Amino acid sequence: MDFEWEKEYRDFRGEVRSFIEEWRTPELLEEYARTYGADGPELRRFRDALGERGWMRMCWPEEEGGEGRNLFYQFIFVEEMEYWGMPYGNLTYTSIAPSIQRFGSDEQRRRYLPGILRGESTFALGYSEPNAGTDLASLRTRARRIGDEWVINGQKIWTSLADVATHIWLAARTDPDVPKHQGISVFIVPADAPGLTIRPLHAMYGGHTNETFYDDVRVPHADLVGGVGRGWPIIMHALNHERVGLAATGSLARLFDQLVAHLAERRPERLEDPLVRRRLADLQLDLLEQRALAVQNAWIISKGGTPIAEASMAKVAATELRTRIANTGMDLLGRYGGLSRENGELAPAEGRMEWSFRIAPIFRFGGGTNEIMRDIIAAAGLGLPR
Amino acid sequence: MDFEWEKEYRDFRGEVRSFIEEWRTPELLEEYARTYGADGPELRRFRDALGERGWMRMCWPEEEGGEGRNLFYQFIFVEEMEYWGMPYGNLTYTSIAPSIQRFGSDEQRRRYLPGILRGESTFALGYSEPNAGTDLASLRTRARRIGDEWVINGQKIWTSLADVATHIWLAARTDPDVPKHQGISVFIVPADAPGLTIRPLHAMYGGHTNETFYDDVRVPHADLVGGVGRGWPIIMHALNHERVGLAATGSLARLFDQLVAHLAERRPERLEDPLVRRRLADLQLDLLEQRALAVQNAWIISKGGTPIAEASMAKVAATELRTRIANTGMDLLGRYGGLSRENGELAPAEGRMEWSFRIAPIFRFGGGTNEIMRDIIAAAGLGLPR
Amino acid sequence: MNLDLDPTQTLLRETTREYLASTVPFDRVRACEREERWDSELWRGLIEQGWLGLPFPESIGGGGGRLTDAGLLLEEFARRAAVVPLAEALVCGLACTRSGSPSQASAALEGLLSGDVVPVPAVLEESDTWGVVEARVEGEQLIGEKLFVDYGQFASHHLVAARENDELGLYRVDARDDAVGSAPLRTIGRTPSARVVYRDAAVEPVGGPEALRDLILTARAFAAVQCLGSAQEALDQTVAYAKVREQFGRPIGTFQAVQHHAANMASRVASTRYLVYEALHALDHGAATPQQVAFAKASASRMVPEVTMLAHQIHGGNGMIEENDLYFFTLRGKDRSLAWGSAEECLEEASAAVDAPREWIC
Amino acid sequence: MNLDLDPTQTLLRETTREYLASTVPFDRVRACEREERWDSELWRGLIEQGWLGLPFPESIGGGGGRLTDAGLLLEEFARRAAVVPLAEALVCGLACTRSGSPSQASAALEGLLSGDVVPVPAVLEESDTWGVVEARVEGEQLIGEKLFVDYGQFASHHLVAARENDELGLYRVDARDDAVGSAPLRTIGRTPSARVVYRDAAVEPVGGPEALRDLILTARAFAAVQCLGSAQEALDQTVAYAKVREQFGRPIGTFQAVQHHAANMASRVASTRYLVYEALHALDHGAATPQQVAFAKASASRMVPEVTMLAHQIHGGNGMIEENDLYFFTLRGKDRSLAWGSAEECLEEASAAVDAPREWIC
Repeated sequence: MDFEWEKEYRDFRGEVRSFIEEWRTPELLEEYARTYGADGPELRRFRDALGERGWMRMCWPEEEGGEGRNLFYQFIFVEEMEYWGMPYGNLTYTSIAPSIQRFGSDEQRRRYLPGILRGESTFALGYSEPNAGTDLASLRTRARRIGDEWVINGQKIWTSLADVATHIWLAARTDPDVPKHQGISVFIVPADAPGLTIRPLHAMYGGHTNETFYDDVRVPHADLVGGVGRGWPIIMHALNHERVGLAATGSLARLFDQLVAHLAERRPERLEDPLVRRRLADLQLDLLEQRALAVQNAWIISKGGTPIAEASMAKVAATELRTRIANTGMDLLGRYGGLSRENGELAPAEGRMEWSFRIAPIFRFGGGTNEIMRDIIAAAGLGLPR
Repeated sequence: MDFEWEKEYRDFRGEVRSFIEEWRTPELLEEYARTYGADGPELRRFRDALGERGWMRMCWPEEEGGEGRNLFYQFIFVEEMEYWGMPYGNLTYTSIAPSIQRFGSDEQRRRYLPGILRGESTFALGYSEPNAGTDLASLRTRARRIGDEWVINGQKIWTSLADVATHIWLAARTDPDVPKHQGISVFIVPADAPGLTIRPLHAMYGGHTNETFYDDVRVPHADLVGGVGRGWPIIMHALNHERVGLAATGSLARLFDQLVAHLAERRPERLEDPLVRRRLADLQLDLLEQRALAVQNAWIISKGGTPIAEASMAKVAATELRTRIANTGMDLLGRYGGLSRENGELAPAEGRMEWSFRIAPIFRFGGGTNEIMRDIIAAAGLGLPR
Repeated sequence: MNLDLDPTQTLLRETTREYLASTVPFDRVRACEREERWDSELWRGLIEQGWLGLPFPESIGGGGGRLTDAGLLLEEFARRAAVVPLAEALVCGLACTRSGSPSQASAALEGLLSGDVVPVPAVLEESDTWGVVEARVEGEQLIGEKLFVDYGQFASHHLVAARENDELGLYRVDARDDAVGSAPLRTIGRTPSARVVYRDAAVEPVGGPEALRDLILTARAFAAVQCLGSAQEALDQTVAYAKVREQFGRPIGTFQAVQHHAANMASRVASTRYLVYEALHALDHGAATPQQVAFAKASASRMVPEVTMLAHQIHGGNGMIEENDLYFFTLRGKDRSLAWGSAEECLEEASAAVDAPREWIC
Repeated sequence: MNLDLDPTQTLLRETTREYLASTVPFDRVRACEREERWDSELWRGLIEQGWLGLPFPESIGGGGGRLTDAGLLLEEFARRAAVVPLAEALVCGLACTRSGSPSQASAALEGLLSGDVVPVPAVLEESDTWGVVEARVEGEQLIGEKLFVDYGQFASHHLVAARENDELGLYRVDARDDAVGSAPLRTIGRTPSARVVYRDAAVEPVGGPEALRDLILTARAFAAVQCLGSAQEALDQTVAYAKVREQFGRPIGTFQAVQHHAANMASRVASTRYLVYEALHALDHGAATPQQVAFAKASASRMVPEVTMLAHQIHGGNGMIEENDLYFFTLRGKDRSLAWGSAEECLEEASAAVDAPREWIC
């Protein structure tokens, strides 16, 4: 047992932090906040620099252009990027690229991976439907094969970033006559495909997500990923990756530190209040406990394992803690706590607490509801019967 | 809407309190604690006095020897008795007597009610079995009719006080061939019936409960209550009464007040600590919230209604709060918090916090588990589908 | 003891609910949010209905009702996410009619009922602390700055907490005066709020420190009932949703985890409901202690985010988009949970008397 | 970074577990509780196994192990509810060997390993506050009274916190001396504890304020790992029970509510496990801050009653009777959660540094 990070990890963290210090400009952050990470010249410049470092693919196998590094590097990278609120990548890197590597054809790897690495190709996830959310396997968007093409009809929801992405990573039903998990396939659909309509849905946390409508959208067979009817394991693989991301402590720690920094700077007398300090200590212990689960999760991945219960534990802890920090943080800030970013200087911590409260719910049901996560902990982790 | 207790209720509370002041002697409390409320000369004297007042039956209908008073009187009575830790009666009064009134034959009413009122007859509940706890309807203790008698065989658990009671209120299966809820009957079994064996089970909260074994125990048909196969509604009726009792705020408020009084007297510097005060305020609000549910519940009963969801809410809140007060209370008392009554003066609040922690779990699953209670709130209170 | 509504209260609740349901579609609330304005049309309707007079004595032309009745009204308005300063105007009206002579009182009420006067309180300043008041009155003129003046930019008058010769008091200011400058604040509740500067604004004294304490107490109880309304509506919408939303081939309301979330929501709401109306009732009878009101508000303030978070958990993605109505209650609820004392603040306040003899088991 | 046990650690855990399972039936624990005594027989076995030497340097005849290894040992002992002063003797042994010369250190260790010396710490007094020490040493004699001296009445020696010329220090006292009088305390954990009076008892100085601080820190970490052991065992017993106990015609572990309770228990245990061993590891490397240890203990202290209460909820009535083994862990867990700093105490302590720069995202 050893809880200390080895020198190479510490050095790497330092390296990442120096890079962040260099690139964390007000312009970049402003563009990131404004576009919700979609796109823009600052973001592109930053992603190019990131691409040059090779950090996005350092944990990929060497034969895929990576360095085959231990996944702890990825953990440290994500933790730092999230802590500093940097646009370090998105689902395209963390979820789609590994899926293409693992399940894609040689041609798909050749066609899509370089674009992803250059930041030119970005993907939106086309999974959920109005009546298939947590019960994703009941999705009804239909793909029918006609010759060498697939013709897609249906409706998706929560296709976030579809309006700015280049592609959609779409799950559709290719066979309605087999058990529902076996009839699903994954397609790569260009976001500008004829017949694809994107309608924005405004969200209570600002910005928007999208509904997407497929009306005879045509996709060549070469863009079906991993074989007909083989979509479910691909989706699960990607969702597991997402879960690891949702459980990262970086942005939670940041939120906490911003609260403390604001109090120290603007409300020092409040920070001296033993009740406030005690509330902060409660939250800090919550953070330590959550990070314990996140590191444990990363440890298993770094050994080449697939954490199931551990990933769920970290996800539940992280997402419930996010709510708690935001809610308690607002309370400690009093009525200032309710001021959003638009109030400028007056808003504590750039309105982060207020915004976090508004976005917090999504993490608790997104990426697998916390109820399903607990079911998984009970089943996979403890062996309780179904 | 009116939240104030009318004068007659306030007067009654005063009356009860004066009575308690008179009777709350160290001797009585000692005997109560030692015998766990089972029996003893002090207890008998006290119960006689209680019987004279008529408070045990004041809410019974006039034709049953009661005064037909509003059930709020009962609520106030229970609240005060529990607050002051008085042996105000037990299941025999609160649950069995009303059941005999409601479901018993004329003969049963004549035979058992006077003895109950005089405190001479006491009942233990023979419901649970090793494999029928929460799923009580699966009980397997069997009663077979032979002539004018029923012959009973089986095993019960949690027959608390069976060793000191005069009777057992027994649920047994009289017909194994009908749906399980329809094949159960209730019997009144003398505790000294031949073939009945009582074995103590020591409990982690001190004292003991019992296992009871029925080996060809014979009961006349006249002691079957409410008709053959009509046991289930009788049990449910009694359990509902029990739930109301479990949800009373009196003993919770007492526990809280004892904590505060101890701190004020022996640890005044700790009581001045803003963190301790804040913890106490949290608990006090919890108490107010729980009592809100208890009063709401009583209000419905006093109108002649049958609270279902409301009773469950009050039960869940009361039992979880009991754990919280005991646990937090111990923490606020530091290592003194872990000292049991046997340590005499050194034990804070006569070791009540420590004892409450040990007994607290039983309330959460007893009288219907809190999980079932929440199911009931969802179904009966909110109309969610099964 | 009577925990049911009186027939007149039931009628009040029903008519309010029906009126709001038919005249305030949620899209009108959305429009107010988008345009950062109040719902002046609804205010006119409210005036027409005569609801504003409800909690005032009949002797001065009021409805003879009580704060409990005002609470019922406010709860319904909160359940409709209405964008009007009903709570604010009522606490000001109560402050103005309670102090001063009967004729002054009926004049004040008349202004309110005619719709000419829309008064809101202005108490908090930069420090966000109730006791810290820097605004001062000298020679009948007010100098100072107030924050979190809800609906301040749309009000006709502000009732300002200020010091005169070191004594705290409440002063009435015409908000349309040039000496009054306001800038909007964007709060999580998305209802109007303002930062207001008073530069030698003419004032009319309304009351002393007692009047201010009284106003804060009433406003706190009203904010509590608004939290309750948000939570109740979130609960009802969630239960309705859990009954019809299907996943895995069955309504999600059949899953035990969802059932238990809903049961917990319902229990939390039921507890708070009792404590909040009990506090209003005690205020009606002059029997409320500051601690009681603090506990009621703390109950409401800590309850509402718990309930709305569970509501979101059951709604899933559908609850996050602004086409759905749930978000009103999440955001308003949290806003009102902070207003007039957060749970932290109220519990700290209540903790001062935590070892005092309790009244509630009498 | 390596969160798995080393092979030697795995071996240590397995052999300890097997040894305890085969030599300490739970009924022996019950007998100790009933007779209010310690398990001296197990202590002899422990001496024979050489486990006591584990965390001491090889240079003085120890096992060269670390506190993390001692933690594994303690966790297993906690999971078996063993009634021996293992944690107590180890913290005393560590204090005695760390101060003093190498030859004094090996002499101290020798006494421990031979079984002749069973030392326990005596720190708290009537005030139940770490900083308040009234016991004093004058002319090599100790006067004072100590409370909560765990296993005090069965120990051969006490390591007593006392003041000499106003300076805090640790002093070794022969507990069999007539000048030492002890009376048993009945604690919720049902393991022996005592109130001890020292009337001019002869002392041997062991160390100064640093040594005392060090002892408290180690004892706190050990108590945390004991909480963890109780919780882990309660969890494992509960999961096993939920798999076989049937109600409504199916294992209760198939109910979502039960599954979620169990999942919550497992998550709480996993978090604490990490923090507790991380703290032990940091202590091993001289890198532990008092705040880190306080957080680890707070985590363990607040976790264990949560976990055991859920364990009882799932066990129902069967968990309440003393024929079942669950109660050991409920009661011991709570006892250890109070020992060496409750969650309240540790969190208050940790809150002092809550705005200091954090180490843990380095």
